[in-house]
Amino acid sequence: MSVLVDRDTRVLVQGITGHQGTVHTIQMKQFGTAVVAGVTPGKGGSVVEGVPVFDSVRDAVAKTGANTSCIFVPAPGAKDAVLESVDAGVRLCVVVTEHVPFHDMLVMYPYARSKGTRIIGPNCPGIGAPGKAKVGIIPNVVFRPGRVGVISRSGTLTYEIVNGIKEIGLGQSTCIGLGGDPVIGTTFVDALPMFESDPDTDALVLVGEIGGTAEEDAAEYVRHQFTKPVIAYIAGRSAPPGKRMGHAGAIITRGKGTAESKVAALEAAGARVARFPYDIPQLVVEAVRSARR
Amino acid sequence: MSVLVDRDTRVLVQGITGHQGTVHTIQMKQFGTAVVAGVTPGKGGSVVEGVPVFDSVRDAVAKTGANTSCIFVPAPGAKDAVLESVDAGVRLCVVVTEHVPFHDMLVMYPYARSKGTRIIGPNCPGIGAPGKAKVGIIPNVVFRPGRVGVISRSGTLTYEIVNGIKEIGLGQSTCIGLGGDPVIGTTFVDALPMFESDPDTDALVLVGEIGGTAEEDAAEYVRHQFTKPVIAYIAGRSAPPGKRMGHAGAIITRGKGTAESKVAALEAAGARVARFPYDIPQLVVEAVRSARR
Amino acid sequence: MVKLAEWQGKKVFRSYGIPVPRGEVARSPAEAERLAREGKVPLPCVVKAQVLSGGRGKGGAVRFPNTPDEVREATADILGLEFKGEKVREVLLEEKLPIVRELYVSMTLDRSQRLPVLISSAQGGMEIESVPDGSIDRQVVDPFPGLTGYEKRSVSKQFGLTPLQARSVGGVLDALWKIFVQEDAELVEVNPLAIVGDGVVALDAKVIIEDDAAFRHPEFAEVRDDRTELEEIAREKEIAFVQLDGNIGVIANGAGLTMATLDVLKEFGGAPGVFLDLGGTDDPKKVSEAFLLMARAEPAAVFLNIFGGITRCDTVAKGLVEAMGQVPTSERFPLVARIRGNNEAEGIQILRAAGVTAISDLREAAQAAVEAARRRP
Amino acid sequence: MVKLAEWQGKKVFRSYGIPVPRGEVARSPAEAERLAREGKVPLPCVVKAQVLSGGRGKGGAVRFPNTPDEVREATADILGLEFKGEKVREVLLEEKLPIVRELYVSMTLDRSQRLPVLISSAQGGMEIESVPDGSIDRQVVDPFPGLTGYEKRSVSKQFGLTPLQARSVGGVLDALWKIFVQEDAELVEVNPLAIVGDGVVALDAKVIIEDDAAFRHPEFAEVRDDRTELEEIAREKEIAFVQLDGNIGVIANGAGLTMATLDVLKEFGGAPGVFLDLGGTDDPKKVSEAFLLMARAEPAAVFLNIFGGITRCDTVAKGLVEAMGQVPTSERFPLVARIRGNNEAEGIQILRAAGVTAISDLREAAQAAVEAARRRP
Repeated sequence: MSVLVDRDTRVLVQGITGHQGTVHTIQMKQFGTAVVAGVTPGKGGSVVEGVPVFDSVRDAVAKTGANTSCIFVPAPGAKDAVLESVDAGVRLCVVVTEHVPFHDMLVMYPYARSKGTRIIGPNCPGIGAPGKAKVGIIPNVVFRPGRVGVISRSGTLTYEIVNGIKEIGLGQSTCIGLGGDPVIGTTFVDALPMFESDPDTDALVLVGEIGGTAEEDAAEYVRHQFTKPVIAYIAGRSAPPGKRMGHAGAIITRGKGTAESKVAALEAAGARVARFPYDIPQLVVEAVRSARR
Repeated sequence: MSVLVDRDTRVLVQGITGHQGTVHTIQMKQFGTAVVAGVTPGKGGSVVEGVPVFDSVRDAVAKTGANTSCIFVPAPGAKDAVLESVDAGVRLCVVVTEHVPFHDMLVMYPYARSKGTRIIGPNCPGIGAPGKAKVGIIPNVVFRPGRVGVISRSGTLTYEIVNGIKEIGLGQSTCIGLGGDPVIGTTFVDALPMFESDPDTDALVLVGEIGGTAEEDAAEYVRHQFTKPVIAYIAGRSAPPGKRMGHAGAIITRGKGTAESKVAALEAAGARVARFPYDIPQLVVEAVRSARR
Repeated sequence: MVKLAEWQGKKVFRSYGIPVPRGEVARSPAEAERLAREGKVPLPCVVKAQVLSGGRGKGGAVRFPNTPDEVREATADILGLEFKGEKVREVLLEEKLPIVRELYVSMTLDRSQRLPVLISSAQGGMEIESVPDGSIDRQVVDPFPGLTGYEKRSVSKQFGLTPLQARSVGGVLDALWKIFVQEDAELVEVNPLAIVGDGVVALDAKVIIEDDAAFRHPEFAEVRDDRTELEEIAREKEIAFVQLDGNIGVIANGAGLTMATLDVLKEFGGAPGVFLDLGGTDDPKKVSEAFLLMARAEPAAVFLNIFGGITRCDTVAKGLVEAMGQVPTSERFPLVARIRGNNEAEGIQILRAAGVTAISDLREAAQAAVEAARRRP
Repeated sequence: MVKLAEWQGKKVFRSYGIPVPRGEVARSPAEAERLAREGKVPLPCVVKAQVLSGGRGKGGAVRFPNTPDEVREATADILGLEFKGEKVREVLLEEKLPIVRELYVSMTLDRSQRLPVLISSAQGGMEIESVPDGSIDRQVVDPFPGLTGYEKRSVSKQFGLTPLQARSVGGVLDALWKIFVQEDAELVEVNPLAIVGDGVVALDAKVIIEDDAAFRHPEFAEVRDDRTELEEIAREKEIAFVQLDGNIGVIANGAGLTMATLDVLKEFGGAPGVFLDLGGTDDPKKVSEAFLLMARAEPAAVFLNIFGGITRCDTVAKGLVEAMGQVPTSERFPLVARIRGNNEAEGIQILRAAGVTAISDLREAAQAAVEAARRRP
């Protein structure tokens, strides 16, 4: 087992004929993912890297049984791409696209939820479960099969941390990059129960950032309902209030969303909180060890 | 047991200070219904027929534990009244109001559904379960406790038929007038499973009309999933195509929605179809008798 | 049903950005000729009767004049026509466009799915009822996200359009959706939607606003001139007025009961004529008003079938007897009344005392009404 | 962040039907005087600096002149001011209204609920951050039905309004909701919303359009004059540019990695200055562009921290070395580079050969960068 993706995952790539779409289709296939279809309106009938391209998601689903979409469509079309997948019965949409207006998410998130489709992202690196499937853009080299779960609001920092877990000799069950935008389809609180019930996950690494209260909400969940060891890291301790730190999600406003508040909440919930990203692997090793006792 | 309402039903009346609201509050109370609150914005603090009036549904629910709303608010405000009840956690909204634009229903119906609230109506007489509770405007005199369920798209015709069941010496478990508008919150197909699983219902009377395909859909359900005897009547056999027969729902268009099609579908599904309303009671008696054998 | 005339529908289309031909409305042959002469409408042009019923093409109500004189003549001819009882009072003069192909698109309500539906067909120009089902595409539209890009692309693919044409059709579909929602439409239909060069143009416009939402659209209040006087009075009193072919007037409360009443009358050989549906109410005032309205429709006999919910039958009966007194003796007609509910016996007594045939049993009452109508000339 | 000036926000308000005071913008004392003299703005009036930062009231940027001469003087005084580095280039002249009470309303995003939120307070006129939490009402608004009547009634009740005032506030709230959705706003704030007689008037307007949605609003493209030249270049190249107080330039890819890098630098006593976040990309071209942009910011030292996903490290290293060659020797600065990913060893070799301190370990790399900055004057 794993979280959200498994050997039955059949991926369709929306925007497969674009540069990013093509590059990551190759990477996903190299990972061992069943990429069964691509969609680019007007390019139906062509083939990209051995993957048949369709004009519509409905066609792609009907012909290939795709059940998961990886979306590289440029921001102005991302909402429509998600709606199309939702209406075609796709159960999981990983939106890699950056700069999707949050107003579009305010429409597609509740719509997808009402139809039973989960959105990961937007502006996210996606999901990887070593030995099973990868949907998104996390570099293949950072993975190694194992029993540590990772959920993160960051992109490259996730790669760094997942890589660190590999380098210390452990491996990952499932890694999810949730995306750093103000409105995301899946939050820590949404993802935690899946790891709690995943028999292949022994410990969870939670990578947060300043801004919002997603980490505090996660801490609340961890305190009451999560039984596995949690190792956390919060980026942005040195960020000044009121500055947007790179993307819209990471900002401290109205005294809320500080690293101190998040660290305190997570520690109070029993998580091991790393001061720096390079401290995480060792904390994971310790957590796994003490959990086994 | 009964369908949708029972002894735990706590009714709030939206628009209680209007003429209809007040008249039917009295009637519902005389039926034995627990009418616990009224809502009319700006009239909070007053009392109508012993029922406390609140400015908002949220207040009414918080103070009285109301879980069901009966809506008499004039058509322009009906949508807002339903949304207010849905957001306040009310589980069942009976919309008596006539002339609610169907475009408003296109908003409130999916919204209510997504929040787990059931709408009956609009333009409907509501629900009555003798000995338990009545939410709506079906005259009290037509009821008598018993084991026949009734679902109907009509108003006064329902009273006529329910009354006929009483006059032949039987009684009703629950009667629901679904309303005759083009878009209604609960259709035959939505209501049938509740009667199927209701241990207090032995037989079901289904009163349909020309227009739409709700009766054909019901027949399909009855054929495959409904095990109790069904007695049906379809009004409008003599109505010409293309004419709106009184309200927007009853119209035969594009060759669809004819009485013949509905009668044929119901007969094929094993229902006893009455040619005239006055034939129904005798068919019910026969159905109950042969089911007991 | 607030049904807009073609030129009114096109005005709505224009305000939502749907391309329509250049055009002007004329109410006399002279006016039409002047519009053509002054170049307000380029020649050759199209002259079309502005009536709400369909079938204009076959009825000679669409003409293609080439000169101002021909415009005058065509207008004169058309203004004399009548369609299903509706006199032509206006014509629409429009530029004639080089049409490549005619398509069909509309937005309406799918009742059983409880969702709006976008209907499209590559076979435009004829009534959609005549188009084979296999050539019609139906896509339900979820009101929350609204019409999506992929739904529009599906229509363009069905039509086999160039990218520029697809863009133009996409704009029309967006506008259809907006009109449907913002104008509370029951139906917004473009038939034909013509391909003209790289774009599309709406050659006809059918917009029906939902009656129940008319209060939100006072700008369309004037758009109802196909109603008769009695229909107009009925509408004001919120009584549903329906004209059938027979001679027995029916007054009942509730659409279901009304229809059941018609069914029973027919069973006994009667022919229902005008019927009035009071809705769910048994308000004695409304019953009396309906009675007086019915008197003006000159029925051979009237069958009144009211199931009382709130009001007592004797109250309704008294009101009815009072109303009867207001009808001149010469215009009186036989009345069979069936009023069920509280105090039924008292009600029957009052009616019978006033000379009304009052019967509780629906079968018997219907037979009596049919008999009464038969006895009249 | 597309932050509209007050007068621009009020223009938006006006177009959505929110009442605002009569007013005119002036860019010189003479223009202001003329507007007052010609009666375009009735006297006595209000003159307000048009700057994007708050705190104008305390800074003398709001004045209440009574005569055209006073208007000229007030404008001259205000146009000389500077707020947080932003020069005042425009003033807004407005009629002075008889204010009964000042309220607060705004619409923004509640991130944790993933819903819009309507914020209201009867204590308007001061910054909402200073209002006690108990005096602030928050109602989330579901985007599907949109703002409802009962939510508006709740605000009117909180404010204690007359029916006429409630109607006026209801109109303002409807407009707030429409602006929020249709203009893709992050924040629409009216503070104060003044009660004037039977209605309300928006005395100030704060409208912030979401950057990611700016492509849908070309009309606001000009509204960005608070950006420096470097910020503008960064924006065009889609690089996030943030100015902090320190002297170590940071280039990284991804917000999380960038922030982690700053945290580590601080831990070792460094002071991060300008930082550039390339987003999730490791595109060598973008790395080089960021490097050249950073060179223009004159940092004491630069720490480059790129985690490679797709591109090989040697490709990124080569591009970087090439870009270094384009910086004049006099403007060079010490560079510490950490490039992780495929072909890491080759990348490090290329960088070291070019005289760059290349280190894989984040701790060591950060220490080296701090050390390098410390050695510079």
